[in-house]
Amino acid sequence: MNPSVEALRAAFGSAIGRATVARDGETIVVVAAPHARDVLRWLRDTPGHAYAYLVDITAVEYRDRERPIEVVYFLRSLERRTDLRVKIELAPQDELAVDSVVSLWAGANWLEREVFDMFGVTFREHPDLRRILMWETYAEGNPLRKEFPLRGRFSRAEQVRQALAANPEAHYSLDELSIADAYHELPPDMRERLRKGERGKIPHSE
Amino acid sequence: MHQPYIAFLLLLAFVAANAVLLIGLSHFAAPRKPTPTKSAPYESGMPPLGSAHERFSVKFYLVAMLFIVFDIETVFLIPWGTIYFADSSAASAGGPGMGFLLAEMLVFLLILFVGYVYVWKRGAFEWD
Amino acid sequence: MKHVIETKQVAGQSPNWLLARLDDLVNWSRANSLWPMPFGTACCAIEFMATAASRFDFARFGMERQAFSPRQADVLICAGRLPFKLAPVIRTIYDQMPQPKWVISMGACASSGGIFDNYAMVQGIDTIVPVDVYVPGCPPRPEGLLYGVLLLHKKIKGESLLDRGLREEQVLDETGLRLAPEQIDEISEPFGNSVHQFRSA
Amino acid sequence: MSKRTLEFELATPGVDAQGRPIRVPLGAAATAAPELAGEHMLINLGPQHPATHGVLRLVVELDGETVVRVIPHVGYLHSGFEKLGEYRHYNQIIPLTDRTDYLAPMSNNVGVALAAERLMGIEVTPRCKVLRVIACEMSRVISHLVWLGTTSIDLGAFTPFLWAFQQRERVYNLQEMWTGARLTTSLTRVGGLMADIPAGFADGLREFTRTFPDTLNEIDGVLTRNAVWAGRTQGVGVMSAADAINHSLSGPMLRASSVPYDVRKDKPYLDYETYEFDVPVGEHGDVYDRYLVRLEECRQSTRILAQAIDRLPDGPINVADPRVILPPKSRAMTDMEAMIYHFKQVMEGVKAPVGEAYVGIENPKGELGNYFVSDGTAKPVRWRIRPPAFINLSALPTLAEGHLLSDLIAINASVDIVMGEVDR
Repeated sequence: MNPSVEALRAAFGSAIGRATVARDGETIVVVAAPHARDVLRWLRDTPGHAYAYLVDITAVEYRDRERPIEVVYFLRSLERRTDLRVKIELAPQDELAVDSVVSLWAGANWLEREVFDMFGVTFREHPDLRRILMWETYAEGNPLRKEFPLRGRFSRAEQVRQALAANPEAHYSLDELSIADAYHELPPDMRERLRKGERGKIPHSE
Repeated sequence: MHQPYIAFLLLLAFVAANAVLLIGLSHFAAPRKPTPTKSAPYESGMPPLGSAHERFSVKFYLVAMLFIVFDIETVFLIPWGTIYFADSSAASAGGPGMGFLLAEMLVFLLILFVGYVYVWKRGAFEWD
Repeated sequence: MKHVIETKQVAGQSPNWLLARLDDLVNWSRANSLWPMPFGTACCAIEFMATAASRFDFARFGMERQAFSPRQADVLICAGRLPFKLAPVIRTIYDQMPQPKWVISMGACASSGGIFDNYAMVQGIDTIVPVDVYVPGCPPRPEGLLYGVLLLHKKIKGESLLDRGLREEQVLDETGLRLAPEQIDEISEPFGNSVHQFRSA
Repeated sequence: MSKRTLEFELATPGVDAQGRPIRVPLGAAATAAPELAGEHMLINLGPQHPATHGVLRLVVELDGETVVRVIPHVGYLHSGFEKLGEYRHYNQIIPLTDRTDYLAPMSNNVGVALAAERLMGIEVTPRCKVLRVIACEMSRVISHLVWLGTTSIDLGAFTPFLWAFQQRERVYNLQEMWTGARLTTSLTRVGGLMADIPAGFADGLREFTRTFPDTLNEIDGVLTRNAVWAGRTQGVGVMSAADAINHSLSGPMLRASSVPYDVRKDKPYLDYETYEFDVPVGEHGDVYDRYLVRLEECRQSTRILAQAIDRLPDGPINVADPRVILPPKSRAMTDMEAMIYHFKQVMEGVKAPVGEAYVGIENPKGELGNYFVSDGTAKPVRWRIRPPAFINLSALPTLAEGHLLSDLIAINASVDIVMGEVDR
């Protein structure tokens, strides 16, 4: 058991849930969602622990739906060569939202965007939270959720049609569209569609 | 010895004919099937955003001009070189003396060197 | 209904002996100087680079110069799997290639979705672009790709200038699909082992 | 580490006193002389581009030649590996891993096998450990060779590509001899390997380790002290140690920024602590140092390969537990119990206990982690791949902004991405 857990309990008391040892010998500590960012900042900044290296962020959804979805932070202290796994449990029925840690580790930016894309967990105050692996106007939902079928919700023909029929602005993020707009380079029809907010809808043929 | 220019003109004519033939043949014989996507600019498979007609910083134009000046300078050296470094038969055929040829080219190079130093001191070579 | 172009075997009975010689000349020159557009996405791209490198060297078959822009390309070699996010890219690049053009689908994933029978993968690039030669293998050995190229040479040598349909541009019409939806669903049916991969527990 | 012998004063904005890259203030030209300023241009270094090392798409905002902003778009090769993993037994996941990082397939196979074995608490035989070290180091060599070849093409030198690929073919021959496949090796199984090395393998590998450093020295001689190469890579795409840790970089990217962290040394697996090799660490954290670190790593890998092939112990390659490893065909056909084990394994796969396990290995791109969560069945609940190339690539905007467009190509090449792993 990692000594950081006692220090955490001393510092945050009830915010720290149960702590177990995983099969690979690393310590897992469950933290309450509202205090998660403070706990992570504390772990990163206190000299005795100095978990300055964020190895990975991911989410886990179990096969039985009652179990909460877990957002897992893999932390590592390079000097002390020790690892710690911090988990936040989100009950599936209430809102899937967690505080973003991009302000603590810059490496978390894309990792959180991928968890948002694949699981639908929103990260509050993330600088640029949008889909990263699927295209931004992807309409079939979050692929790694257990209720998402393996071959996707639409028929194959519809998937091909949606992929081919996306409007040009669907290939660009709003950030880039605003840059182009700043230089008056958006074609009028695209600006019209953007003003009407039609960026997501794919023109249906029937 | 017939007029030396015939050979040169023949070469020029052959080059021109060759160019016209190649471009003309491919212009008429090649299958041309324009479609809206094909005529759109190629940007690695993505629909382009914004036009390519941008106002660029003036430093690019400046570099182009400097290049032309000093490139043409070297172009002038080539014909001069063929005459200057040819065998001494040119001097004996009543042409201008070797010394004069050298002096003339040195003056030419000096003028351009003054221009080079001026441009250098004005900082045109600083890129950003 | 979409017309799928069949290349008729016309070389043998060309009606006009004069054109027969021109056919052979044009086909010979096209076949032996195919500039590949290496649409390399995944593992097959590494085998494609191995084929381009000095040991297998497909420059021996006229593909010396790889054209990284569709404007100068003759054959689009889709080396690697094609996700749905990349589908519009390959469609745009295929449209932007001048005629005459051909497509080699290199590898099982490009030809049929391969082991990736899931939400993210196009189940065979022939649902998006017309394909001339399918090269099986995961990844196909360089010799396999070279055999595919030789098959394409044989196909080109069988074409004729008279056959107008060959060089027509097949642009996506208003339905936005290259084939009828039922045909795409039928092509993308799971087959083999991936039929059993539905139980997640 | 060869002390840097060529110091170029930089025309491009380089590094200021504290080691941070000088940022070209936006619209600097605008403030100086407004009418001279050009408009910014948005271009696509798109999915189909020879210099993006795969289907990466960079939307670049250019002010003339200077990169003002880089917005990478990934996902163009997203193939749903993690979703597929939840529908497969542990031994069926191993063929998937060749296709994630297809430049170092054997290293990925070993990574997943180690994670599954840590989850199930299995300890592999000594011979299998040494063979897996050989597999990892061979993958490191061929992955760095592809990187060396394609990066030198990006910066204008074509010959190292052909030298590198010629050596790579020799390693491919060895891989094909061992596993039957050049690239999709699927070498490991939970609890062992698919096959022992054939007769001619050890001599072929010894021959390779003897003659391969000559090619490395040739590439070293052509590139390291080459004025063009040094001029285009020194002081370009600098990342300080603190930033590298904050961006969670790993592998050569982290070590080039003078952070001496290597999973083989700090969290040893497969008895790496018993091999002596040293870990190259850069000083400046720029593209030149990443090149030097990777080149030096190739030499160190060759050293490890030489040591490994000499100390290869005899004995079985698979663990003796019949619930995990298929019994040999001869016994399966004669002994009833072996046949039952054989049948159960093929039909139901290897059951893993409830729990989770994460194992990070030193992949050529960085720390490749495999995280398995299991609920007692034979198919994982969650298979997470910690993608080093994805995380290293996320640092590209901070590396490249303020540089010239041609430097962006050099920086993007120095990150050494493989899109199969970035997009999974």
